[in-house]
Amino acid sequence: MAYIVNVEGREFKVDVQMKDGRFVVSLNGKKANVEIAHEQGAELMLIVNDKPFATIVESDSQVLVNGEAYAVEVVDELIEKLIKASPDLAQKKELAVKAVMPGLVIDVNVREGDVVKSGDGLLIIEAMKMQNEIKAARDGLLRKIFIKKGQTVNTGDTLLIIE
Amino acid sequence: MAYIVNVEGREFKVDVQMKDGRFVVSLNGKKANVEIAHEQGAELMLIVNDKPFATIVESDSQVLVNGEAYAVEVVDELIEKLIKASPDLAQKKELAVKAVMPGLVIDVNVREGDVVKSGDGLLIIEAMKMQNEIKAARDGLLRKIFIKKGQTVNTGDTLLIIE
Amino acid sequence: MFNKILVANRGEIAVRVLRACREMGVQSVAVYSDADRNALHTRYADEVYGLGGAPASESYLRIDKIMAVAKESGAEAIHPGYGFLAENSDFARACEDNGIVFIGPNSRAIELLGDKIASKKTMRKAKIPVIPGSEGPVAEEEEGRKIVEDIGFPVLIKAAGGGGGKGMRVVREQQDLGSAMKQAMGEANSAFGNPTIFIEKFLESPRHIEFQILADNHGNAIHLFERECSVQRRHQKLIEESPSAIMTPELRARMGEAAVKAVKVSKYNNAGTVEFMVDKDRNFYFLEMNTRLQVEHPVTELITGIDIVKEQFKIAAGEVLSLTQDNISMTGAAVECRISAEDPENNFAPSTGKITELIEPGGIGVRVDSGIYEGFDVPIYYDPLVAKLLVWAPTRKEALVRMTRALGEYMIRGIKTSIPFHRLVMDHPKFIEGDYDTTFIDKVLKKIEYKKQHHDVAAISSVIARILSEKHVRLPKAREGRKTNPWKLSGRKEMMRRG
Amino acid sequence: MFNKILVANRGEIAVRVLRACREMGVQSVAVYSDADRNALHTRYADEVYGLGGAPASESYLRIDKIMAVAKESGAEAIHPGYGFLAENSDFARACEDNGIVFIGPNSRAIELLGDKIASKKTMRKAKIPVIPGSEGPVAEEEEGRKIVEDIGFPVLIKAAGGGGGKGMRVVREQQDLGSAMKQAMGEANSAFGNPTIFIEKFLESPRHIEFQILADNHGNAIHLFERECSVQRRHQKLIEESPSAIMTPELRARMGEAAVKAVKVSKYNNAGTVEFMVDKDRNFYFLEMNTRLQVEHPVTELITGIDIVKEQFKIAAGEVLSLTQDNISMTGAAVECRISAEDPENNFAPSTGKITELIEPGGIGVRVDSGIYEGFDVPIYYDPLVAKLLVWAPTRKEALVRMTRALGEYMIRGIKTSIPFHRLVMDHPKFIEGDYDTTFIDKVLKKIEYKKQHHDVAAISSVIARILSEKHVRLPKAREGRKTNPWKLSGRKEMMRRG
Repeated sequence: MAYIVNVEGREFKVDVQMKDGRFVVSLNGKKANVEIAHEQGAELMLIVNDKPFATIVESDSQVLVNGEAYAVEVVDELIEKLIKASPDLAQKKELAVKAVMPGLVIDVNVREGDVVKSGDGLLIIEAMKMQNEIKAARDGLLRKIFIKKGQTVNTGDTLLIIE
Repeated sequence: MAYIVNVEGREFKVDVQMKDGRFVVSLNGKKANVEIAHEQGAELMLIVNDKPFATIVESDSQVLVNGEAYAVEVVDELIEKLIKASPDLAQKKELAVKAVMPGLVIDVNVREGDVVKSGDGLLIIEAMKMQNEIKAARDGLLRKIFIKKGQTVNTGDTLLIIE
Repeated sequence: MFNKILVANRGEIAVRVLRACREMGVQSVAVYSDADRNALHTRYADEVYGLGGAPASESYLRIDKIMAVAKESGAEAIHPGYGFLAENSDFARACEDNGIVFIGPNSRAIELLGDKIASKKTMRKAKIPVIPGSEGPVAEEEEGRKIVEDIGFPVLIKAAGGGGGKGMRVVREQQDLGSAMKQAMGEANSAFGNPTIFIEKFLESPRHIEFQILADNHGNAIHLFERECSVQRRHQKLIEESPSAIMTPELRARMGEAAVKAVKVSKYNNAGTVEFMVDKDRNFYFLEMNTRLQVEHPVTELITGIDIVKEQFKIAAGEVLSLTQDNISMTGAAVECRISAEDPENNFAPSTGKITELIEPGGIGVRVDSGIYEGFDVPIYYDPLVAKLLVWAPTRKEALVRMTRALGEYMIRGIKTSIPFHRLVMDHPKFIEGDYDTTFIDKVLKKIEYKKQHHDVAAISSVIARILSEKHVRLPKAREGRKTNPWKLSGRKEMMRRG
Repeated sequence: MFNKILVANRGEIAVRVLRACREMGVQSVAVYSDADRNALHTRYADEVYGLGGAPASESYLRIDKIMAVAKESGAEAIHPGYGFLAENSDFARACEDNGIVFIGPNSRAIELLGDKIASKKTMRKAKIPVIPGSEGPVAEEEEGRKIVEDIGFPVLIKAAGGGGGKGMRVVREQQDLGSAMKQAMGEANSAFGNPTIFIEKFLESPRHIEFQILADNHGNAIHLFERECSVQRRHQKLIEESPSAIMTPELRARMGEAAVKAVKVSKYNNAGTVEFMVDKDRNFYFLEMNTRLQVEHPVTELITGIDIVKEQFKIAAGEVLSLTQDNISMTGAAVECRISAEDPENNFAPSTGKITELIEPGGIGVRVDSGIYEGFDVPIYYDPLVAKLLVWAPTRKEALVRMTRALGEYMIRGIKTSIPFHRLVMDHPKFIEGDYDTTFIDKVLKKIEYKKQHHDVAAISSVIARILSEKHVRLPKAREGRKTNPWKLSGRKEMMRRG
């Protein structure tokens, strides 16, 4: 099966075939010599062309290679083609802004119904004696705010939704 | 509920009561100030009379306290009384000798039907360039031998049974 | 020596002091907040007492609670670590009043050195160079002009009533002085209700160099050479080293002498650090004195072999310093990287949570002082420093490559840390040359961007992971001695050789 | 310097050498057996090549396979570590023949020093003291008697044809000599088909003291002082330290001189170790020369600050030794404990399996050289040594308490290790006094029994664990800032205060 992988803006076509009980990998059309030395949980120790790499697939969207984090997006080649044919499908309708760390909400600068631009400061969360401003990742309408000033939030809590 | 705990030959009576959402522990009749600072998997971090102890309950029969291994045996006080009343019940009928490490069976010194005495050498297993003799832990009749010379065994494999 | 010491701190520094207790055969008492029930220092002590509350204001900053634990546990002395109550003269006095030895300086010295005006006066009187400028608050423009005439441009104007950059201005030319003072006074007045200002010489691109000192209760004081701490971000040190790349034996002797004099004129005792600013011409100026054990004290331990915490214990117990200036020496080079729970790519935003994997570096010349372990939940309430990585090597050059090697081995998963930032600095030509000052991060390093080179491996790994999970493909258990390996994938070797 | 080095070993020593590669900016190549696909050294190298087979005889001992990898990878030099092929002159010669630099001595020196008779002759000729005795195999009783007349009782009789204790006898009195020789010859004949014997002076309770040496390819040789390795079990070293407690500057000078002479007369190059036996009167005798990097080389690195592996690289690359006997010195005291996967309570039986938890010690003066990580499966095929724990301190006394502290921090779960054994030794009065020799374990320590004192806590813990699991009681999640803690159990504090 062929996949299109976007790794921090660079696109790779990865084709992995099962053949005689082996994986045969090709990367952008060229064959790669890949060995799985170890697999345990999220850890995948690969030997790629005789070089060892400790990779950890932390989630669908993040892979660590030798401790370095890479943002990844994997799609089937087929789906990619469909998306390219009808780009509307690919656009996400809403963006849920989530807390990336636990902390105390110090200030909320916006109200439901506000129109925000990418980069606008939305709210301030404090942790470890430092204040951290959460900014809008894209333009949109602020549909819903779930938190208020003085509240404690945990990692993963949805803070607000931009439409 | 009260338990009798045998820890490497020393006997403790441990009584743990739930009271108003707390544990109340008494040890050999004296109250102990016990706090559970943390619980994760087998790890139980206790603060006993203001002293911290990292304990790990590795199995029903082994507890680590600050890294030191203790062989333990826990029985309900009630069961203990029953056992004392009819000691036959407590006697184990057969002893399965298991491999405590993986290795190669170098030699088997006994045959099925042999009568062995506690301390008799039964077989030799090699690992890490060292040979290790497995001895009989008690007297008995060798009912069954599951392995043979030249075979590789894994930890936990039953090697033979003494009746 | 004491029988029992209470450590009134948390994290790596609490563990550091508890280790010294073990090595000195002293019973140790730890205190912990509700957020630290399972912290490393709580596990390490002989006795532990809860302080309640998670925020420091309800726990580690509560003098009353800590004194109560000291009495209950029978501790004879308290080590405050750094931060929290370490430079609080009320705490030192509370110890003194309760007959408990405070392992640090006497409360009067803490008070004097905590007062910027009074300490500067003391140093000036003792002929220790201080940054030229006003001796006290300036209320009148005319007074300000006179001072500037004396010290020359550029100058720094600061509000006397408070900090935080409010009312702060750098003035480089005569024509801007009047308006700058006026504006600063106005800002200071509205921010702090106090229009007075300080004026001092502005040092362009200074280096931050400090001297570790030890002083016993019998009037003996020595210095343990310098540490360079110029890699700073918002006045927070990130990397420290010794020796400083710009140091000469002659300058070291003069600065060391000034440091020891600063100790003596302030009637200081126990361990402390005299901080200096050094300008491009290697003029040095007293900046302040840190009246406690520093985060970066292990740098000095590595080049001198002296255990500073043990020396603190001995001094506090009334022993006479066994070290003299002549019988100590420095060997090789040491570097420290502060490992903090912050995301350097995201403006050093705090990053808390559970440590899901931890592999610490090891081998020759590596020292790790850590306050975390695998499975520990880094709390949101305290300082982001979670560990310190140090290296020693015969030369600075070797120390830097060793640090790079050690940083490469350090794996902390579950939170973001400053490790990638440190790798970037160790790789920077200016840092390698030793040609850096306190403006290094803002002016030289600028944007923190990491060179990544394994995008291809990330792509392959994510696809293989997806196949393994989606298709429910299971890897066959590797059998020993098998000749052919089903996962050895065919292909050309020339490709992708970039690692 | 080389561009690429192949490390023909596994475990902690492979990691040690790979670390040196990183610090020298040299590309590294690792090889791994089928049992080591996931070993630490396999993860650490820049390039890795499988050797197949799990047993060493099918992998790490296969000269042909390793030479093939060297050629395929383009490695210019091979570091053999210790064990496996490190002292195999055929391997050194294979490298020489293939134009690959062997990072170790020349093959002729390995051959000479591997031959006990030839090397003893060489040393004797150079007036280096050797244990008095027969110069070659003894076939006749009469010849034996003459030798014993020369050297005096007690004597040791060994079979010339092989080892393993067969035919070995200690004779203390004249009247026993004849029958002992007869029996020994008989045993030797039936065991090895060779009735000849060696006779040498038997040293009562000798100490094992060795000197680290470095020799370049240009005739320069120095020693890096001694290591005492008398804590041995079945001739396996378990603990090493430097300096030796019995060393004097005068004795050190004489032994060091002998060690350097041994190097020169054997035309030795690269790093090596000259082993001596030292008797109660501080007479020393050449025992043998180890023609490789030793397990315990970090002890010397800690007291001298010299990176021995880097020196090996430089020597092998043809550089002239930059160190001279006069510009090196020793500072403080260092101790090493070998952490092996063995159960000391069970006669040091091997203990393999998965490392389920690993916490390594850290902080001041601690060095860990490890070949394992959490989750690694320790294979059954190789040496049980999994890591080395070292400490440095200004004095031996401080080093020993530091080692006790570090051993207390070291947590390896999943396998049994020698850690409890080391704690016992560090606590032993005779060891603390430095009053020990090679008979320490058998005659002084005897039975290995650990003082345990937390039976009560084990009892409480096992009951609480049972209740939590059986009753499906779940601990409530601790809420921050909660005042009362439902798990704080009431009770008297006086009880059970023994920890």
